[in-house]
Amino acid sequence: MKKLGLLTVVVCGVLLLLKTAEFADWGDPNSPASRHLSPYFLENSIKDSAVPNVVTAVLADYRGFDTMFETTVILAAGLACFFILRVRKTEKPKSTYYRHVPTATTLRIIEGAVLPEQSKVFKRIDSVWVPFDLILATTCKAIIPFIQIFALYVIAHGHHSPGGGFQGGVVLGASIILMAISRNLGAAIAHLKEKTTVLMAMIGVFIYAGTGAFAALAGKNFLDYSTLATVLGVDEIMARSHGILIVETGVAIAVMAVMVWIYYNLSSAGKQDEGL
Amino acid sequence: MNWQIDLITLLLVIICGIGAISVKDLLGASILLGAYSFLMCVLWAVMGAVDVAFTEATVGAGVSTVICVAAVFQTTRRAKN
Amino acid sequence: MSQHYPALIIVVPLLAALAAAAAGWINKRYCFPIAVASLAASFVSSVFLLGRVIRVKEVIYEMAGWTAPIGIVYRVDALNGLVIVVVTAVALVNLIYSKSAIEEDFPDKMGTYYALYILFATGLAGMVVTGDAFNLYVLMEIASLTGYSLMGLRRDRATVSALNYLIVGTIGATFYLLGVGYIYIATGTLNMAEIASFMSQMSDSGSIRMAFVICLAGLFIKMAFFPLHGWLPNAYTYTPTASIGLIAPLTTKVTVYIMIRMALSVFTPEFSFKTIELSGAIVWLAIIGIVAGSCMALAQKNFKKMFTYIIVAEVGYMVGGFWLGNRAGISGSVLHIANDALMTLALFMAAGIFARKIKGEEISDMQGLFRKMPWTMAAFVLGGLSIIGVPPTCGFFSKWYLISGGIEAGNYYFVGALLFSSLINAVLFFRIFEVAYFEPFSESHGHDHSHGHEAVAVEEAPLGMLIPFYVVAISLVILGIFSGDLITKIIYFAIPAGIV
Amino acid sequence: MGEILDFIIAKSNYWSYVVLMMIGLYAMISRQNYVRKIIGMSIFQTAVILFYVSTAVKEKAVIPIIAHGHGEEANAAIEASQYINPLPHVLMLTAIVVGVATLGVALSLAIRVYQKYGTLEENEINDMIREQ
Repeated sequence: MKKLGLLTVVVCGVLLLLKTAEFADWGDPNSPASRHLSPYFLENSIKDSAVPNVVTAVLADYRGFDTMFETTVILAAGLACFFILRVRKTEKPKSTYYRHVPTATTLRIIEGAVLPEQSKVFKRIDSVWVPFDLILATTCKAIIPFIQIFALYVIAHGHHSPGGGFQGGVVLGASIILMAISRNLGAAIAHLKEKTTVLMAMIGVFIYAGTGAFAALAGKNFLDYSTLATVLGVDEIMARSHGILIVETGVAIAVMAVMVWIYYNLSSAGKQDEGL
Repeated sequence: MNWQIDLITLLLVIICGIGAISVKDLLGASILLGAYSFLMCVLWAVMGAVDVAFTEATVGAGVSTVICVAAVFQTTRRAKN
Repeated sequence: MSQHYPALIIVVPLLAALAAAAAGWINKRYCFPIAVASLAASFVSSVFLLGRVIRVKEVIYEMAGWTAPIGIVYRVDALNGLVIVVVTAVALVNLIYSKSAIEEDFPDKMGTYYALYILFATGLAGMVVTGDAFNLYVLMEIASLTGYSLMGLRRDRATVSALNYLIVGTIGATFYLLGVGYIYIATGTLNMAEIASFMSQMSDSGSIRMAFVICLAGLFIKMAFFPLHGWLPNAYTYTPTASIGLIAPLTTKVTVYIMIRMALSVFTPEFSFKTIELSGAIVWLAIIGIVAGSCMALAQKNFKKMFTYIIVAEVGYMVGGFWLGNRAGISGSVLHIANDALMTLALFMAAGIFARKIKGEEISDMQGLFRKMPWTMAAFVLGGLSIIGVPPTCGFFSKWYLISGGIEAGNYYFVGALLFSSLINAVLFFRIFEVAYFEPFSESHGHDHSHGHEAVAVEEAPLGMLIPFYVVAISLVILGIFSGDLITKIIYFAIPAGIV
Repeated sequence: MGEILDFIIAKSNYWSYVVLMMIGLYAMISRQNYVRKIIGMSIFQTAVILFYVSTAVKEKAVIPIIAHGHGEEANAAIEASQYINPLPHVLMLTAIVVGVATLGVALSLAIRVYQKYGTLEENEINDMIREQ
């Protein structure tokens, strides 16, 4: 197998390497790729939708249909991870662990014993013992709100600067994942339940597809944001701009929810009791 | 555009790529994959693809690495040969 | 509404997938009606779309209102008009058929299952109607990702074979993406029709040739063309009953359709058949694939595995017939996409019913099935005859066109391989019929033979499974009877005029 | 010397994409451990993204965000050659997403495989299947 692999790789590699000579030089402004289609986008994105970040304009408007399916791919991945991994009925663990916070001692409570109530003093911790790190926990707690605000900025400012719904959504999801890593999975799930993430994922994709369907119902082609003009009371160009913002919001919600959902399932192998 | 930076980063990316598939410790491999993604993101930022670099920084170096590490924790850390 | 048919085929199921997944968390009873209604809507719109295509030859739908090279357009002509009807029909019929199997296999994940099922169908339907090379990649990934998960949840081996399939499938899809990149670097566009218009001046460009080879390699991996078929038998044998009726008939056929689409309307027939001198080699690979697939099918004891090797051979039929490069061969190949989707569906529906009743998947377990479920077996015989290629069934007609294409091209080895494979199929199916007809049924194998035949009570498959199965089996005959019309009214226009 | 350097600079990106792709492909074919295969798959996909991004670069051009998008200068003519080609960037955003989605599904399948067989080595799993 190893030799076969090496042979395949060498043959493919040599073939591909030889053909690189045919390409236009790297950075050549006159290559067909730069001459044919992209000038239209660069010259017209402001005229068509008043979005200076051409990548956002192409992503959400000219090729918005691709992006809708990109969001669907993410949703499909979330559904797939859930479908493959999630187990509902889990046997109760033999023993559970609690930490007495003021003294930082760990208690192991065997089956049948009386469990202390969840309180500020006693906190349940994972059986795969993670050393309690005050600095880490406090820093993450302090930093998470700023990460989330930055994520919202990235989503909202995608028209003018790098970023947009997808990146913002991932950052937003990462903030929840950070919470799960720095404390434990239970803490994150207490903030954002699995059912909520699922519904948010559906709603996010629905915002995108629903905007498109609205355009189709209003008589224009699917995803044509200029139909929003009458609803929003602006001209067609600004309607496109706002339409992009709406769908980017949908993308952000869906991506954030699905990233968290995938993490919940992967880090606990579908049991969603404790992980990482 | 600095071609020196470009070449050095390309070299580092290739080294990280080879490292990620050859170390036996899978946790190390996951982290090297994260490093690989991050260097890739630097490379793209240098090439002017800021949006792609941003996405790769959040997805490739961030979430992918985390879920890779999570999966390694759920399975095994050692790879035989 | 009529101008929105191409969008409706995709968008209604997409929205329904969201609704079904959400319903799984709220009230599970709504999942099935939502799924069926959306796929039915999709099927109806595709039928209307085909009607319109027959009248106006080509329907173009511009997504977001942007015209061809700037935005993404859906372009439906006779070729994909036909394939889309097949895709949506198979998805709909199989969903109705597998309602009880889904309820049994995945009681607590029903909503997710329906959502994945619909998304898979959406991905395949989108791959068929899209007119944009990159959009096709995205939809291919939707279909693949959902496909892996639909496969991966049954018995022990299912996950391993799904993981292997995922790795191989990703290689295939990424090669396709790379091929699109090579096209883009040479032409600067992603719209299929526009690439084709550049092709006449580009045919000696190295990038385009390389793009052609890479795309084709990626698609061959995805469609399990010999010698890249290794992943298919294991992946399909261990797939859950409900999923296999969707995945097995459609994945390979849609990929074959994409190959035809790429060769005919992206790279242009001139380039694919003449400039690139690969068609001879591909036909030879197809010949070897047909013979090898048939022989390996003969060696199997497990009937599901046997069917999967038949799929490998059938892929050889379609690819080989297409690369003969003449009108008869290509017509046969396109007709065979439709026929084979239904035939494979019939086989795997039967396999699902058998697997439920006899709790085993060996051919020897099928003793006495004719007595136990005569109606099911009657339909199964119809499916088997169609695979073999016995006249009024549709399998005969596509084989007829393929063979006449082979004779026209003077490639008698291909003709020989087809006849050989038909012979093997006859042996395969009559072996099953023999076991099922002449050997007595026994609950516990090995003893109780002396009780005789009368003791066996008729125990048919539930009606919810039997009716869809009959719909498919009868449509095999109907498709056979009308295949002349299909060729002259639809497929004739699907093939560029330059090909004789 | 200068010519050779120019040539290397002009093509080095394309070469390294091929090298990276082959590293990934080699890992997917030859490595026995599934997690390593999956890591190889990730590298393989990223290599293609590097290829696309490299096609977008233009010399002496800036990132594709139109300067002075609003205000008085908004109506000034835009010279397309001043900006990097945005289309491959858009495509690659989608490809990155597809990459992470595939990674997630692959890893969850790998976890399932590990739960059933207690190992992730392909040859050991094949041996176990054969013994059954």
